[in-house]
Amino acid sequence: MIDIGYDAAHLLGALVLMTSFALLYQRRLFSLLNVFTIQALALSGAAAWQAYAHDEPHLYITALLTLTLKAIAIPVALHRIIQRLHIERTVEPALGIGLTMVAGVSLVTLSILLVLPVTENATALTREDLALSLSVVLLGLLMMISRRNAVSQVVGFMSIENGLILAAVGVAGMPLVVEMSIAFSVMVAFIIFGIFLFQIRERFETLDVRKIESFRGESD
Amino acid sequence: MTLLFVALLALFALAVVGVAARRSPWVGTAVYGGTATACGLIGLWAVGALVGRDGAVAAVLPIGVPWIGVHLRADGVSAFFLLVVALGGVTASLFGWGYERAHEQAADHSGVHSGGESGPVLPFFPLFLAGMSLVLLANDAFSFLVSWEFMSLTSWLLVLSTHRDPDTPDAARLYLMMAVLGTLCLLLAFGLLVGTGGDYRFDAIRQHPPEAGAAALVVLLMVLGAGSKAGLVPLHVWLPLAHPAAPSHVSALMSGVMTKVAVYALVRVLFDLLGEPVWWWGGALMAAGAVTAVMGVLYALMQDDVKRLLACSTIENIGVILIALGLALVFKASHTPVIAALALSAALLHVVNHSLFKSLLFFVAGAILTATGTRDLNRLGGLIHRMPTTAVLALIGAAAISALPPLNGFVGEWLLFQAILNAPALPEWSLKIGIAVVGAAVALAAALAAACFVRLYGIAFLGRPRSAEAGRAGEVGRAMLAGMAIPAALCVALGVLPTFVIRLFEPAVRAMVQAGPFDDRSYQPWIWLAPTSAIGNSYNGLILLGMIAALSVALVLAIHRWASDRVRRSIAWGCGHDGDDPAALSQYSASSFAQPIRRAFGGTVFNARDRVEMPEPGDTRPARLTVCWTDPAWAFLFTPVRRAVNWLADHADALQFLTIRSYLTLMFAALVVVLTLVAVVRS
Amino acid sequence: MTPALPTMLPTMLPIVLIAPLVMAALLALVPNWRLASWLNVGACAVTFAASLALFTAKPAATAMLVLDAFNVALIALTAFVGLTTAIFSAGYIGHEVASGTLNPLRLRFYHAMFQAFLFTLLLALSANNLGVLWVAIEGATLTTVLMVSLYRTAASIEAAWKYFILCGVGIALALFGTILIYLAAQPVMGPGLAAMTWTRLLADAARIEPNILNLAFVFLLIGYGTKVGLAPLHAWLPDAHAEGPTPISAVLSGLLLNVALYAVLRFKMLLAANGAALAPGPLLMVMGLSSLLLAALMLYRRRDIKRFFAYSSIEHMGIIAFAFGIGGPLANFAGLLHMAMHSLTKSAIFFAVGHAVQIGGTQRIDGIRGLTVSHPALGWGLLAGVVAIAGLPPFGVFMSEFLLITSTFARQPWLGLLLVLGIAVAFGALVLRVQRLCFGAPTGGAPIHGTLLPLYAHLAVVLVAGVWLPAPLVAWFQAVAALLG
Amino acid sequence: MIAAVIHQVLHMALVLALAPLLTGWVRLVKSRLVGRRGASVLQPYRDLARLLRKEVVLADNASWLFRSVPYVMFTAIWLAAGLVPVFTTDLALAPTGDLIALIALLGTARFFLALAGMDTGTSFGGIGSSREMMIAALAEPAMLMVVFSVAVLVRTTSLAEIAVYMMGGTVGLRVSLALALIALVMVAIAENARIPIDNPATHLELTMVHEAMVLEYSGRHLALIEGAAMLKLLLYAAVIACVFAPWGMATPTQGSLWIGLLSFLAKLAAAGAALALFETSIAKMRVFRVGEFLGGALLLSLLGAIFLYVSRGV
Repeated sequence: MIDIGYDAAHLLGALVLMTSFALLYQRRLFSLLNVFTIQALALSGAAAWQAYAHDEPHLYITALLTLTLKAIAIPVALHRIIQRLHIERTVEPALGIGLTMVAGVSLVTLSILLVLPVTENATALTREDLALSLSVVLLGLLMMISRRNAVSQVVGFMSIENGLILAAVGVAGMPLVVEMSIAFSVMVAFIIFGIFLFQIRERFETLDVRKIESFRGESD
Repeated sequence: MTLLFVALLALFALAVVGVAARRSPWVGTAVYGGTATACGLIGLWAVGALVGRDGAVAAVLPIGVPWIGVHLRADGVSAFFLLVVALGGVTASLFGWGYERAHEQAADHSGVHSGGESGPVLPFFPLFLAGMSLVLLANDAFSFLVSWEFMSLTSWLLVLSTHRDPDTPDAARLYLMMAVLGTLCLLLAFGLLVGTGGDYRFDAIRQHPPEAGAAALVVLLMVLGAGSKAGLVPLHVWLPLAHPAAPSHVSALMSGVMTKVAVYALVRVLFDLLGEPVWWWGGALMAAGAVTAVMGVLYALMQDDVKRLLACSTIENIGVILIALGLALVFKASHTPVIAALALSAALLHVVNHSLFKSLLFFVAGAILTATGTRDLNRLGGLIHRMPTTAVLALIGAAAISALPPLNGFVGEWLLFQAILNAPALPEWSLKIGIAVVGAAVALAAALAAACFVRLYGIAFLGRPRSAEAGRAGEVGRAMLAGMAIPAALCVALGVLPTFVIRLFEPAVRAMVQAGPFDDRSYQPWIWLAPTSAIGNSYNGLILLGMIAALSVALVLAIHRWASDRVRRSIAWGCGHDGDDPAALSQYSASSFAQPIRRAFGGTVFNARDRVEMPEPGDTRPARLTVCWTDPAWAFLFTPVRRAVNWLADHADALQFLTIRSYLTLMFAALVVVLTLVAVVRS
Repeated sequence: MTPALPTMLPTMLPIVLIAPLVMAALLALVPNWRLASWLNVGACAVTFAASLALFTAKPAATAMLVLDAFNVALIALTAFVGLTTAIFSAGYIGHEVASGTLNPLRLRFYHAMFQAFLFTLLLALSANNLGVLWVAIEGATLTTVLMVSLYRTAASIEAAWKYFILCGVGIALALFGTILIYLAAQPVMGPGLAAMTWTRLLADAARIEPNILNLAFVFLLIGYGTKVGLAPLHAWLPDAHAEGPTPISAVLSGLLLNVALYAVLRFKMLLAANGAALAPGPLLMVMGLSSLLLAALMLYRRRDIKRFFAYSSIEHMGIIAFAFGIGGPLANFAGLLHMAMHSLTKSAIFFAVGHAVQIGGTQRIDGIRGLTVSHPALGWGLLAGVVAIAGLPPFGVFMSEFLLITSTFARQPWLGLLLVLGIAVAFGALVLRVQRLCFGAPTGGAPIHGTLLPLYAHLAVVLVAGVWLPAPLVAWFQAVAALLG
Repeated sequence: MIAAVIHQVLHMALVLALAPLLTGWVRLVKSRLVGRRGASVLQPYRDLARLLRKEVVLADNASWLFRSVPYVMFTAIWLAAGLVPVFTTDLALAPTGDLIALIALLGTARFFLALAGMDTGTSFGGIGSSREMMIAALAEPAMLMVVFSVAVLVRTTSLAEIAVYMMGGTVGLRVSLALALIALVMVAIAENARIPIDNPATHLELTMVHEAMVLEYSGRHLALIEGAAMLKLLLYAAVIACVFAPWGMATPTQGSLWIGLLSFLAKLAAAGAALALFETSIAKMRVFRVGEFLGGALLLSLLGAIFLYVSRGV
């Protein structure tokens, strides 16, 4: 039972991490969204499995929220935004893909280095989960800084949130408050992102962050 | 102490009056009158404390650092410096009252409304005096530094009262910057003195003086911190800019009194708080003082602006005081307290002397400014005919600061030399020889100072007017004259009867070096200044003055009785000039007067160059002489620092204009670096 | 197994929290901006009065809320600055409406957000639960993002975008840190709320796995540190201050930074109580010093007056972080005092700057001159504010800097030198600017909108604090300083 | 005490009487050395008398300062001369001032004379004053360093005490004293406006120092200034004699006044002759080389002070 639980959780966690890597080397926006959907699905699965394995029914809610919001609603919305705003479909990486991958692997190594020696008292499952989620968070950040496109930055940001949820569900007995807040923040984040996307479109005719940044704060 | 508190509170109250009643016509009279009264009370209290010799009085107020409170204490040293502040305060109030009225009237005449022309002086003037007094009374590090910085702040605001002058903002900025740098040095010094315990009381510091290394650092920081306020070369750069920028009575206070508060800080820490001194502290102080004295007077000789010249001369005098302090420290370290007392007496006497004649001379500069509207020496001349009383008082000031007997400046110098001549009593070879060099520096500075003030007086008051304004000038009002007359009279009195003053501040000297300057003499005739140490050395200003007066009168009577007393007026012989050139261009100017000295000293020190533009023969344009020189303090210290800050600021500024992605990268990098650090440290 | 925590605080704390929350909802419905602005003031007054009542209460902590020596003064401070800012805001928006910069609909939103923002701050300060703390700070971010973009100008949108992205990431990292704390505490304290409750965590801190605490603190420091504005995480701060309405700049600098720092300090206490964890001091010191030095240099090239003072806030946050980093009773006391003094002083400066900008019609420093001549009350107020923030006596910042510098130099001379260097460099820039702002020939003659009361109220408090601190405040600060290690 | 007062009065009268004689003596020896017959040694007395009888021609814009300076200056120098023991050390004014006070009194005289030079507002007065002050700026410290060297040896700056100590013969020959003597002589030459610093006989505008300052003076004023200059020459000779060759001088307890007087006259004669010899054998230097000359004096005197410690651990 525990072995199976461990393996399944491990598997799903690893899947989330793999999709994080996959996100890093996507060159097209739509495939980026697709990979993100897979990540959300995997995460939702991990949450559901934890709920089942540890008998924590509130985690089902988390799973459901993740499924509906991140696997369905957000990708669909982003699809529509891309189409409606006629955004360039390819992603312009700021860092070479190869370099990004090397950096990603280093980050995962760092996470494992950090987590493995420190959680001697925690269960193996928690340790694994923590290492995985730490990697996902760091990779999400890497994603944000290695892309110039606003949509991919949004995806990177949400991939960080996925890492957080992965960590939260991995810890036994984490009160619901946190998940609610995550859901809340994701929702609000998305709304605000949406507002910004529209307004940025209104002002700058493009979603490319670089163009926005050419506007400097210190006008003279 | 009650009297003192009342006076201090009155000063604060007067500031409130100055703000609240700024529109009413009597406010100037009220504030300056009140300030003069309050300072008079402080002075009386100080004299009482010095004469009474009833030891130190102390008080604790429940404010300030919560677990410490504000500790106030007045011992002999505090009382002596309080007296200096009070004297300056009284005379500056008196002069300032007349000065401001004269300027208001001038503004009314010219139709420009004075309110829009300059910033407020009234609220900050009493506060400045209160700040200085509190520095002298503070008995814990916090109140000391608060008062110290408050003093800087109020004087900065006073400088800024002339903010419409084009030169003022830069001067004020530099001033405050240097003041704060100095305060930061003092903060560090007190940090070391206090240690980690957080007991900021001076009493606690006295009981646990720091060990040698920390004490050395404290000395260095104190010299930097107090030195920047006093005008130690090369930290003096603000002084010739800021002191002149303020209204003249404030300049007098800043130059004559505030620099002395910095001297007090040095005395308090080096002689009192740090415990037993080490000989090289004094050596360092003397070296710094010697450089300051000589450089200061050379700076003064290069200036064409009356007030700037006076400010530079302050640097020189501070140098002399520092030399005397250094000597006192050296002798204290070598356990010859009587000679230390002699040197310290010289220092303190010079403190009071300089405060007197420098106030007087700044008042004179203010009077000149009032009468002519200019401070440029090259636009003055012949004022002795138009401002006769001022001219007499200015002559007293110039003679006193040039250390001429029988005035007070000479007595200080004389005492200092008496102390210097005791150098052989010291065990350290480097000091014996070093003091000889320092003595030469003092002598050089004194001689150059005489040249400097011959130049000032000769150019401003003698000769023919160099501008129409100087030709139209008239004598200033009675209040201003009275403000000048008091320090002038005291200059004479102190020169003639120095023993009284030295006796008066003996408690201060005794508190610092545990001996008095006359301890070795069993009998001390009251008019003879005959300190301890050497045989037969004595000086008597009274007899000197009496002899000069008697001989002069006898001479005048004799010559007028037995020789000719006929006088004929004629034009001056000007080598072909008929003495009628209206611009008086053939006269020596301030720059030409300084030329020989500039040639002798300036070439190496200031890289001074004279450039003559001589038109072709037949060209009717006048020839022009331009003097250019660079200040080594700027060239080697301040300009590089300024450039470095600008360079760094330019490069750091790139951070303002990065892309969001770059900012995220920074954040990410910070996270990864810290995580890596944690991983490394843990394994 | 865990003793039941009382669920209600029998004090004014609920009023402190509920008043802004209710008013936020109410103000969203009030169409008249003039009425709304005074309702806003009223609500803040109620909150402030209730917060003063907290001084006398000694309630036990609940699972969600706590009131202790650390937060009671900060809550009162927050409510006070909220009140004065609301008063300032009433005059400020009058001018904005008159000049057509803002319309009533936006103002409705603005007032609601103002109260919501205050609510999140007060919640964050009084939270006893890590999750609640996090939610509150997240809420504070969201409300201020919206207010920064209030003018809908290109620059304000860009600033808000930058603010949102950077703080969004920061807040995500902070959440990760929070989860890690729970992860560390859960084996010791069992699953459930207890492992996320301050008071409980602190009591059991010694038994918590130190290695995870280290990791957690890194994420919390980087996360909340972004909101504090510590270099190199500060990039959002100057722009957000410069482009939003000035009352928001005042509360951002005066309150939000403090609250974020408060959160970091709470976690630092936890580490200090644990004992075995890595000392977080060096990290705070490095970030504090780099913030100080960087901001000091940045000050020299600023041409926008609000951005200028925003960098000054970074500088002071650096000083405060350094103070807590070096630790010890004196430095911690200095840090707490500096937090309070900076909050009051900087918001006062922003009040003055708000008026100055409206008079001059520009945020460019070059465009504002001679304020002491044209508007003496405002000019001298601004001057006093800058003098205070520059650390000159007799204002409160001097006392904290005095305590910090003296205590630092005796322990760590080199760090003391760096600290002094940073302060001196920053001071140079401040003097340069304030002299030009306040002196010389004046540029503007337009009358001042609204009252200068908030400005002078803050200055008065700072002035009094510079010479005299009330005994209870000292006792609180000393107690917290001891806990901070 | 009474004796001291009588000595003092005699002393003051004596220096006043002898000063023109010394100047006349120097001029006579100089003339003889260059092969002229020269005027009588009494010629300076006649010159002064003539000047005293003449009317004063004042510049139009001369102030009261201009008119009072001759008196002040003469008094200061006379008083200074009164402080230097010449035939006895038992002088009433001796404790009133020491060597330092003496230097300062001379400084006072110079200060006022320089001011007077600037009073009429002509360029010559300015030239003279500025050059005089430059020379003084170096000469005065050099002189004080000489004082330092001597005082460190003798442990006093009182001239009377120095003379007594030096007569005691315990000092012996010393390098520092030799250096100090050379420095003092150099200073004396500069201060008395002698060749090579200045030429007392010239009125060539560009090289004048002292004469440029007093160009506007005439009649009794000029007589006082000339007299003061003569007194000053005598004073320096007396100082050198008092410090470096005090032999023969009477003290309160021993020695004869007559011997003191005669020995003083002999010393004066020697000093005057030496000065004349020196002046005739050297050329005047450019004004701006004066700095180097006096800088040399200052360094020599400083060296003398430092050598004190090398030669004997004082």
